[in-house]
Amino acid sequence: MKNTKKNTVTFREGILSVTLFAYGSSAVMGINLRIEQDAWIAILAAAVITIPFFLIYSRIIVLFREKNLYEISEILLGKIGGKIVSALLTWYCIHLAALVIRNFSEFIQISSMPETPQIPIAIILMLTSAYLASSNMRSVGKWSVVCIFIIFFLMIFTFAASIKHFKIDDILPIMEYPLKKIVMSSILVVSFPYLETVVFLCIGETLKKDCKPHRVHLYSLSLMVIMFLMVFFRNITLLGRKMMEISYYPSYLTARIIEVGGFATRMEGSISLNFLIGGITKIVVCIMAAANGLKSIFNFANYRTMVLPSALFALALSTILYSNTMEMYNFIKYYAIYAMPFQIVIPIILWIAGEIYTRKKNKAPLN
Amino acid sequence: MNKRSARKACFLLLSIIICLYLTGCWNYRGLDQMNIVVGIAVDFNKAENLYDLSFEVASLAGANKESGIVGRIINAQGKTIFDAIRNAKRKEADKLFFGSPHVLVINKYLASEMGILGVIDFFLRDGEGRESMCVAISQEETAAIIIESTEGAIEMVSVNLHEIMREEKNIMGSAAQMEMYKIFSELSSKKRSVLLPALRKVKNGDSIVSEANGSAIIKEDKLVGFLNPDQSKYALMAQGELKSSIITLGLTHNLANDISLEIFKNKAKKSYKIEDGKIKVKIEVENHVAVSENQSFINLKDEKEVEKVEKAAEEKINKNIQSVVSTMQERYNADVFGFGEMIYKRDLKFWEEISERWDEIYPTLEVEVKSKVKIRNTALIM
Amino acid sequence: MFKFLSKMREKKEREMEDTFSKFNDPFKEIKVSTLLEDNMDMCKKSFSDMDVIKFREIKSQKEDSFKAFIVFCGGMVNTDTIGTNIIKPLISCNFAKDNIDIDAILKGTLQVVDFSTTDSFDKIVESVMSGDTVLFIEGCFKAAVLYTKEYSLRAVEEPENEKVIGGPREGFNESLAQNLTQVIRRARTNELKTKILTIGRRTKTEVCVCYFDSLVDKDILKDLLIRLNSIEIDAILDANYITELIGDHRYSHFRTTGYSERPDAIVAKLLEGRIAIFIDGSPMVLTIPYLFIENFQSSEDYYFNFYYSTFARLLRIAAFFLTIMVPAIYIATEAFHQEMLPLQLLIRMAQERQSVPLPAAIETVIMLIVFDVLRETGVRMPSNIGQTLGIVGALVIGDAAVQASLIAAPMIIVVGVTGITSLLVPRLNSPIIFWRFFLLFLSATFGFFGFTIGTSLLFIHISNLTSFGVEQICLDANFSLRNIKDIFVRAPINLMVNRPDSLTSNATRQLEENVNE
Amino acid sequence: MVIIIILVLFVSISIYNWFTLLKSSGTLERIVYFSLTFISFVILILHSFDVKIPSPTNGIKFVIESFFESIKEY
Repeated sequence: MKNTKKNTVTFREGILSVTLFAYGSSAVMGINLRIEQDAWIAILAAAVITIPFFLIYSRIIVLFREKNLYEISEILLGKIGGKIVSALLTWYCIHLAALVIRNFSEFIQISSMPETPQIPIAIILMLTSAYLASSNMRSVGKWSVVCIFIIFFLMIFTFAASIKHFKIDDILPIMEYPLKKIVMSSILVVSFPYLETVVFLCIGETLKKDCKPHRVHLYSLSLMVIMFLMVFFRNITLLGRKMMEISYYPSYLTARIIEVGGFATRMEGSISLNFLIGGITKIVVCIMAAANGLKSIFNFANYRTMVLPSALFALALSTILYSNTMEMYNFIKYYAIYAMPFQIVIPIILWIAGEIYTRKKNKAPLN
Repeated sequence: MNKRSARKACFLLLSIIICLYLTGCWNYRGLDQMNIVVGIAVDFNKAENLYDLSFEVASLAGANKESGIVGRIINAQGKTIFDAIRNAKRKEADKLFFGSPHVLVINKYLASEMGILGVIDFFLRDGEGRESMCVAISQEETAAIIIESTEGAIEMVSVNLHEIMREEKNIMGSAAQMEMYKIFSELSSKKRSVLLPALRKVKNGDSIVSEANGSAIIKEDKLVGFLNPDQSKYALMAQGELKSSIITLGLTHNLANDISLEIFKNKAKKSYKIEDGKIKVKIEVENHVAVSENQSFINLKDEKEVEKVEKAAEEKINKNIQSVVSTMQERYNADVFGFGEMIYKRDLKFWEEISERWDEIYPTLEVEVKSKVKIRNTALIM
Repeated sequence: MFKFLSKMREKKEREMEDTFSKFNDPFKEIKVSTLLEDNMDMCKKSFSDMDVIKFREIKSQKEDSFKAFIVFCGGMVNTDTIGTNIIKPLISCNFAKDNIDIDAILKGTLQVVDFSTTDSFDKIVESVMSGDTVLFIEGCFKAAVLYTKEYSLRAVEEPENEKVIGGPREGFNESLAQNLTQVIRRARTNELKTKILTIGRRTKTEVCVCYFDSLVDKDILKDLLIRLNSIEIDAILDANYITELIGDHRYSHFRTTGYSERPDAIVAKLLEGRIAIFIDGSPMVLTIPYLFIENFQSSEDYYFNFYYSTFARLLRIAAFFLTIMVPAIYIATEAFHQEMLPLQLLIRMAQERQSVPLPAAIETVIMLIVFDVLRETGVRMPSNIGQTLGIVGALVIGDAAVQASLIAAPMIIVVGVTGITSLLVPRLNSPIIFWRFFLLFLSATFGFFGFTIGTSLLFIHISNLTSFGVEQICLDANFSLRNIKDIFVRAPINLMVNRPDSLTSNATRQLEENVNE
Repeated sequence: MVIIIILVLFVSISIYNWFTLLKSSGTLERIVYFSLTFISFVILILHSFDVKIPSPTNGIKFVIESFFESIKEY
């Protein structure tokens, strides 16, 4: 009876779900930045770039407790401005969900089921996510706890298989690629998994009141960095840099060649579930955020009725996004720029406006 | 709310799945509808410009539970590798299944003229294929002959060969087993050459079987030559990749060698320095060994005598590695030890300067070999 | 859910007023008359065509004007009591017709342990039907209800379904009073509250809500009472009727109430702050709220050494997952991911499959159904035929089918493992059957991808489950030792200081003081 | 085949969701719900008939390329 009514997650669940969200599709797409052994620099640099933005996100949460980005923008930018911003953000959430659905259906088709068309795969992926999204946030919290344990287990398991082959030579020479290219790559990392967590702001009222949001963000950022570095080192050690470079799904390929004690080989079928649960989390959060957006644009009482239509729309969108896999990969660089307004511009505007708004509000009673 | 949506989602999924199930399953393939490929041999028919592939598949029909499973060969020709694989289906009711092939044997002419990367591309690309299969070069006229089983065989040849190559590294070290994905990664890194196992047919008792016979040198994806088992052992030792092996010494001027040393641990370190514009490479090899055979009546209780044995072993190793290295440099110009890669990793700028001329520089490198042998014990008796 | 509850409450209040007036036939309005003749006629009319009902007229030996008669239901009463304690004193009494005081008679003359008076025929009918004797006296406008219940009952014996090796052997039987006795005997304190409700329009079944006043969560208790009171049904014949009527998720295959036939188990649950519901006529006692982990707990866990109990509990948890996943995993590897099998195994399985006519997925479905048929038959059959069944199962299906190449041998292993493990968790029977086939279908269409999706759905479903507002899975990221003490492991008893805190208002066991010393 | 699956999906959604929706929600909610569902349905059906539908990806690419010329080379 006690904590069930509250649609909130605890501090640690918050960290884990944010991490899982970011880990989601990057795990399967791989931290594949076309800069071979220098990728780890990009991962770390990206984390440093991300920190101020994460602090801004946390500040927004602190300023407007229990409100989501849509409500905040309506407070700050007025009714019409707020609705426009909400519509943009909703579009971004749905688009992101569609991108992830497409990534995964593409991955599953290539990796294990070449003859199965993508639509049925996408449909059951979408339905599962819609089911979780229409449950409450606490179920998402539990889901992340369990999933992160599975992911960690598999990661450590595969990492352990690589650690005895690891040589420091593998990441030499440092900075082979020009600085410009490395910076570009880190911008990709910033926009691709890290800053996508802006979607969490769109759900709102998820974190328990006593948690400090900046700690949630920073903890999960460090977890993400650790996981991405582990993935990177594992892949480069086991696959070799060239093989890692040319594969669409390096982690999957790594799973294929791991052998344990000579009898357990080719476990990729079971290890790809690791990618899948990350992907589901990401789709779920996006759909929830999109449904929340629709709710605040049209002033509905409950976001749950909007879950299924947004999921369906994301599904439909995912089928027409790309005409082939290569296009999907090439889109990543465009995505970095495309996502900037949603990940950076809107939050910064809202933050500044929010600071001014709260100052004014605090002053008002004194006069 | 949850209740209702839960029910809904379940019903929904169930109905869709049942629908799918009734209308057919795309990727469902029964185990009974497949030929399990365990080995592949690739030849090239120059006259007709076709790839000539032989597959060893597990022959299930004749086998019963008591006897072992033998392989049978399926031959197919095609304009590309994949074409040949699909052509094989014309003769067989069941599709070929490439989930667990163990070896890929490549014809030596094909390897020396057309290169091996083209051949392995299909197997790396295919979702079903196995990146970790062993690649070997046939020393016989065709590759197909290697995986052909002889009269009275009780096991599949390819599985056997895979075991032989796998164990070779741990027991004799005369052939360098290498997985497909590693070959790809190594060959595409800086001007590197690799060693692959070489296979031939020999007489063994009444039958003719395949055996590992040293290594094939692949330079920039083309075969340039072979090393005999002894040479490849020292080549591996210089790379520090030997798991175990034997060094024999002849100390007392007998006709035969009289001491066997069993290697337990092999470490190698490469370094380079530039002196007067010349690159000097140093290979330091360290071996931990045990005396496992002593026909020479040398008193191994005496530490001085032991030191003598160590010295002799060190000299032998130095000499042999030196000779392998110079063969590589002068005869084949193949950088199997990864000197170029070492320079690239340590000093990127320098490498960029010299990488264009690496093929000229490599044969002129001064290589110094320094080995160290430590006798750990003398087994059970003195 | 708030909405749901408040709706329920409103509905209930509205209906409490007019419920009884609506359906309780003609007797409701009729009161006991002072004339014995009228009462007798009324009784005869009420119990017309009911030959088990006995009437006995009584005349006093000493006072002619004293007339009375008793009504009781043959077979449900103790005839000795009626004879010696009711009829005999009445015959020998000397009250006059005009100064009759029914209370004095009840208190002074009759020798029964419990009595009450009533003037409504409605009540009288109910009393007679439940084994009491009703006494009418000439000149009285009230009838006396005398306690004479006695009916034959099953003896207290060890429950068949929850046999244990260690621990008490007593089990509940079908009498509410006796069941309560067994519980009260184990918890001799006035903190143990028992509230009796009557549910069922026709059966008028007594349902007793039992809890520890100091431990129970008052919100849950209130919620339960509201739900019980809003039950509208003809008959309550077993505990499962109540389960299905008050559960949180009526259409889920998972339970939302616990049950046990063992008084010791019920007392243990009560002591954790749970509420027990006794239903007259059912040996099953329900407990709420129900946590998911209770599916894997057994009362025996607490009667054995904790190392062994922990092992057994982990085994049960593993068995649950095995029994729903093994067929699915088998199909996924067999039909989609053959490369996962080591070569030797792959070849052996392919060999087995060569001569088998059906696709593996359909074969699995058939075999699983066959297994369930065998199991169901075994349950319904007299125990001496059970052995024959075993032979049929093992020989015909196991051996002959494989010999005839109708079924592949690995399938027998898969079905065997699936079947045996399902027996380890009897409380999860219905979800197991549903999810097993669900996962199987998904795996047969999408391989491991489908399997993962199915498993995710299972997990989401379980994490959505609640029981009386309490989450069935309390999976916090804040895993503390305190929370897992009685979940995945069974901690030593001296360490189990706390009750599960989502259930109770008083989370500390009394034991703590002893531990601290 | 795919068309059948899509039809089944939408039919079952309509059976299990629309009726409850019709009973218990406002007009606007219904309009949004049905329009989104309908758009998705049309897109999916057209896609499975191999009708080329303009993808938002191309628009995004076009806009970004006209702002940042150099991205093509990266």
